[in-house]
Amino acid sequence: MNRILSPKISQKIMKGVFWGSGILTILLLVMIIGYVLINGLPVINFEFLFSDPIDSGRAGGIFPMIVSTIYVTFVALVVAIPLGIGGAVYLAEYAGESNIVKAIRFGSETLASIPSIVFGLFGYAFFVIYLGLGFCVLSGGLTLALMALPTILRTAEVSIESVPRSYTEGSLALGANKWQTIYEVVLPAAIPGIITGIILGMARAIEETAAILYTVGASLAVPVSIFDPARPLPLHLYTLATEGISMPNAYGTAAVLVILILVITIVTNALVDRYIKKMMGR
Amino acid sequence: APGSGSKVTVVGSTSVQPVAEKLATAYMKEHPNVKITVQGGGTAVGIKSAQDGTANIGTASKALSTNDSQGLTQYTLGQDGVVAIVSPNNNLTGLTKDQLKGIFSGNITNWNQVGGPDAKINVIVREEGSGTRDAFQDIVLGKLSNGTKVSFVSSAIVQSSTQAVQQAVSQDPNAIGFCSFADLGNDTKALSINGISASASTIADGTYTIQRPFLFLVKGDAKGEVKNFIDWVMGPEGQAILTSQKIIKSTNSTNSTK
Amino acid sequence: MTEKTEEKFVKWVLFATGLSSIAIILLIILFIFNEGIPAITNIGFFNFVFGMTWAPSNGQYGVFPMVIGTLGITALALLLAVPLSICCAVFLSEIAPPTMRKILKPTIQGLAGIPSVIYGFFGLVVLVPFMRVHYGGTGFSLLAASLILTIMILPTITSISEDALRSIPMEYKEASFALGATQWQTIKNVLLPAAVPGVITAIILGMGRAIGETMAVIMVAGNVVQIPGSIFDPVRALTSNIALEMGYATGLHYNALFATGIILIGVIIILLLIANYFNYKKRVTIGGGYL
Amino acid sequence: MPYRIEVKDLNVYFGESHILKDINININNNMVTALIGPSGCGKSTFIRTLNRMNDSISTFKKDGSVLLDGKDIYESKVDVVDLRKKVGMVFQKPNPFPKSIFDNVAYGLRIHGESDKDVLANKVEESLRAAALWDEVKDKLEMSALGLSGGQQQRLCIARTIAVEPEVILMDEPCSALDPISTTKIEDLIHKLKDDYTIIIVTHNMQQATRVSKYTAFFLNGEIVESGLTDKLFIEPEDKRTEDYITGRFG
Amino acid sequence: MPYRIEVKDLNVYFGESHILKDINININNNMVTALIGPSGCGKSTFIRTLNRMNDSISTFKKDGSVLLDGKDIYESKVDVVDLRKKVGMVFQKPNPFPKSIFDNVAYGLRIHGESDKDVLANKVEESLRAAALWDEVKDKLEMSALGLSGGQQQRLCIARTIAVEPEVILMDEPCSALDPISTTKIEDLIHKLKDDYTIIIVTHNMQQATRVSKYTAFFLNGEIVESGLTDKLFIEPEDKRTEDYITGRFG
Ligand SMILES: Nc1ncnc2c1ncn2[C@@H]1O[C@H](COP(=O)(O)OP(=O)(O)OP(=O)(O)O)[C@@H](O)[C@H]1O
Ligand SMILES: Nc1ncnc2c1ncn2[C@@H]1O[C@H](COP(=O)(O)OP(=O)(O)OP(=O)(O)O)[C@@H](O)[C@H]1O
Ligand SMILES: [Mg+2]
Ligand SMILES: [Mg+2]
Ligand SMILES: O=P([O-])([O-])[O-]
Repeated sequence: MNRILSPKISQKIMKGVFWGSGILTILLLVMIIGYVLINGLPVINFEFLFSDPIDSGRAGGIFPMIVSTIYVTFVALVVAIPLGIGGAVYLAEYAGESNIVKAIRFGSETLASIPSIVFGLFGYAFFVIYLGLGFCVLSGGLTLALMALPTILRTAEVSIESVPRSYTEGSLALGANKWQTIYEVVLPAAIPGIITGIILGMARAIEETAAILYTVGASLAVPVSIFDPARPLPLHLYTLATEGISMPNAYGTAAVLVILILVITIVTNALVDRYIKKMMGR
Repeated sequence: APGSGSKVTVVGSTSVQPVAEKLATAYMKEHPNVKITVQGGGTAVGIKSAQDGTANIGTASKALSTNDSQGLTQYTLGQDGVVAIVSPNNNLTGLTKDQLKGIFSGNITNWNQVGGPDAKINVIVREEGSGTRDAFQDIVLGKLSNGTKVSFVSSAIVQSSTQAVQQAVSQDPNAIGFCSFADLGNDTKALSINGISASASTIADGTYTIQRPFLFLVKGDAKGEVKNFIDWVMGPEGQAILTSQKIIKSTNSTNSTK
Repeated sequence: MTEKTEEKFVKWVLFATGLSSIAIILLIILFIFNEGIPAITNIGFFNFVFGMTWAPSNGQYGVFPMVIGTLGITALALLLAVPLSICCAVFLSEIAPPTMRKILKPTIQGLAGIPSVIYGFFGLVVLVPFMRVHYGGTGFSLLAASLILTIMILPTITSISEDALRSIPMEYKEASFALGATQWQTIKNVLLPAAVPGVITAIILGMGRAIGETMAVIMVAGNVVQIPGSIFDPVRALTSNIALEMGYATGLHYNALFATGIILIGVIIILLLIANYFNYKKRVTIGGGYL
Repeated sequence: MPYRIEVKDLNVYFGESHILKDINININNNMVTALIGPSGCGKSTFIRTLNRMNDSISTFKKDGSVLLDGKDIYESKVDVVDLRKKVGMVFQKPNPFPKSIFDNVAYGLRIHGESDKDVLANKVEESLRAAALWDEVKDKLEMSALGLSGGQQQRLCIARTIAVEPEVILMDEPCSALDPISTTKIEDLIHKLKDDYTIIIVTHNMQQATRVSKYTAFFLNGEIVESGLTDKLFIEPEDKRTEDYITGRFG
Repeated sequence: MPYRIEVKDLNVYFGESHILKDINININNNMVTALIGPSGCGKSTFIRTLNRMNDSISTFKKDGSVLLDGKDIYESKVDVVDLRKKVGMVFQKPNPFPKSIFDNVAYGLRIHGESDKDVLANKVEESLRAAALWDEVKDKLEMSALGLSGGQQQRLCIARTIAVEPEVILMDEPCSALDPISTTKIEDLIHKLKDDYTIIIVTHNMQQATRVSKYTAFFLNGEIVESGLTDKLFIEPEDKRTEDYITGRFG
């Protein structure tokens, strides 16, 4: 019995390592979020949130951008969630380990690594020009959907695969067909992981600039129809910051975006936690 | 959609975008039945959109090559100066054009060669294709005797926007960069060139030579509401806005970068 | 609709959704190749891929330094982010007090939603000056880009790994504890092996994010086209090259940027093949038996 | 009277291992058949073959045929879902869904189209009563089933299965985690059910086999050594190995 | 002789539910104690309290004390890992790791520092033999443990537990999925182990309790109704409810 470290010592060390990485992550979080909020919060007030920008955003508010962000993200998720979860269910439950599965998986992984700028150009060439949709919420939303898709698909696939077999068998033995089993037992049990995928995919869509630069237009007006151009928050922020229009308002815009995202993730996670507690009896 | 009487789309250069938006807002206030949407994308997108008709008006922040301008009518909104900038902590106030050329082409690498402290010069430039960069390269670096352009020093840091260049320069006392006069902020210091500082008057009369045009591009001839808008922009109201944005009407027609 | 046709219908719909990601990637590749191949034939494949100079205004198009730049930035970012993220995932799922976890997890996920531009500015304003003061040079560097990417991919790897860890049946954990295993032994010998498929997916998605990130890298990497001598030298990534110049490029230059995209996709595919090789080797089937 | 289930020359393999060898057995309608045999001899594998539960195991291969009401259940045109609706199953390891107790029992009813609340509530109560679980859980029907004790989970799975009224019920050691009282209740249930259903039960308890079953089959190393009327098999077994096993003189 | 385990005024709650009520029991060294009682009465909860296995359930609360060798195992300075190394446990639902059969048994040895291949191989064989599983699996030690039959999994978990030689062994229905032969072998094992170990076994089988245990405690609705020498408890129980239960006249 010779080992370099006793289990107790390695437990202590590793516990330290885990706490260390947890704390390091917290520091990073505090640094980044703090950086955005400290610079951005002073700008935020009722008027900033609910009025139109004046003078390209040097003054006034960001109301049209908030609407645009919600609108574009909504379009992206409406497309990406069904495609992602549907694809994941197919991969995990229907397809076995065939070549088509490997191809789909590989395709989605490649898709996940395509630079956002290429999505932007593709969106421009395909949605804007080829399909003739023009610069609009729909073109931007569809482009973002493509970006969010692989994250949702692969994450959902993993969580569906890790649902214990005994649940599936229990359902099948009651005469449930495959789809009922998936819908009633497998998906509910996989929900926490699927939600993580959706949140990550949504976050990707909500923060993306390059992909919408060439697709959504950059109109300062509030978009009404999905064929109207729009200017989501990150694009506005990008223009404000990189063209030197107004750094304070750029930070304010960023802070609004960060708060928006944090509220969504915190609420969603709380719901998921409650759900797990209820289902798993833990 | 393009062509419909009361809707106008303007697409292209991100440098022109802010001022175009301002123009559009003011115009729509006077003409409530007209809707003008202004979008970014870049000068190349502006040229393409104008050529293929995706947009009524394309915008560009540099003089077009004859190839690019095929079939397009160009309207010059005005001139934008390009200024060399350093950190406020840098004691230098001006350089000669030759010194500037030496620094950006890589022949001068230490501040003590131009009267500063003994420190390496960190050169920061814009990306290939940027209107600002083109203008600066053409005018400051010039061409070799065989006609090819003189290149920037290869170790130069590349930043992709006016603001990023200013940020980078403002924090590094040994850095030097350049940016649009219209967008010059308070964190950096513009250098005089050959003793002349950039200002509305020196740009307008051409004594400050580093400048480039902002363009509206229309396929064929402007018609209907597009024409109305451009006429308005070129008229007194439009020009007043342009001037307020430091886009300067040239009083001397020989200084174009063309 | 009878139940049986419903089943078939569902299966086909799901199949179609699965195919959509292949269709999309093929469309994108087609589009990039369509625009990019002319440049490669014009410039010559060898000159393009192994050329050392990128000077479009002089008609020189060589991307090799950028291939190295992309690989360097991505590798270093993964090297930093993977251990940190996995440790953080373990921390969240096994060690952190529940209330801490409840706050930390959504916040980390939220980190994924902060715009790249903000990361870029953060890097430009905080990180680059810090590096300049401490390590000399301009501060714009491969290391700066990798550090920013590390923070950017942390949420992806951490959240997906954490879910993989938490979905492991409680029974395995109990069995290990009951044998007198310490928490770390249980994590190392039972939980992590069972979570391997999820963790690898997390890493692959994180790698995708790192390799595809554009805006933030542009702002901190310096974008000098050169093979870096050290991690403190500035570099240009393939993605940055496309984004930097696309707004203005026309003609051959425009096509050459798409050709850069082709090279990037080639690099991605090679990296994914390597990653998947490990993935299939390591794939552990949990829930294999019945009863 | 035709047999309800006829198994002919059934061989089952998991990958390389030959698990069931030349199984031939006929199962009567409205009767209880018990399967006995040492651990690992293939009883679970056998009953899982009767509702095609093994299909989902990738290494599973079989030859021979299994007829239900004269039709081969492994024919390609057979609808597995219909088959499993007819042939219900209680698994050896209790496997409640991560849902509430109520939803576990209502699950099968709902997927078969029942949505009326009162009907569901009645049926759930009835099934839980039959499985001798009602009194213990009637106040916490909304609790997660995963918080139940081992035996409670087992009874819940029984309730879940009988709720959908299959025609054939396969039970893989339904009483293994149960105390004598609950066991008696389940045995009573089996007695009641046998008039209308065909029941196959795996058990390690010889007494239980004699109490509940009319027919018994004795499995050993993947073969059926002997099968026949329970009374006869336990009193005067034909095969030496059967005798050794039931008298505990085995191995 | 001092008691090995002393449980004093133990009350256990899961959230709002009061699961164990005022439990007082002393457990002797080198002896087998059986716990009996109807399903859901709290037996599993009780033995899981003895190695602090319930700690990981977030709603778990307890008061009262559990002393092992005179020291309260719930005191803050107690090292839970050491405790569990001393107090081993076989769970009610077999829970092998998703690893090979060999690795399952070797797991505990490895984490306690054994890395010598021969020692591991010997110890694994010895433990599998003791759990009466060796003959069935000796040719497929590298197979996933999840491919074993229910009873085989249960024996594997027993082998896994005894391999690390804990001083106290808690067994939650170790024979529930086993046939009589395997059961006899496990009981023989228990007989052998009891000279060196303290064993607590939950069983639903009264015969088993009388066969293996010296002491028995009867649980009902979270309380210990009666405890004492097995022979006495089964022959002349003091409490009416005990008598009803063991004679099957219950409920
Ligand atoms: N995690 C939990 N949350 C809530 N209630 C629980 C939990 N675990 C067990 N219970 C309840 O505690 C009671 C006792 O459960 P326990 O598992 O101790 O019973 P048992 O005596 O082992 O029964 P069995 O013989 O069926 O295994 C049961 O009524 C059960 O529903
Ligand atoms: N998925 C599988 N892959 C490989 N072998 C398997 C698999 N499932 C079962 N086996 C093997 O098949 C044999 C029969 O298993 P089965 O589960 O049918 O036994 P059983 O009679 O039900 O035993 P028990 O009474 O212990 O539950 C066993 O030796 C087991 O190891
Ligand atoms: Mg079995
Ligand atoms: Mg129990
Ligand atoms: O075209 P610019 O962004 O460089 O002005």
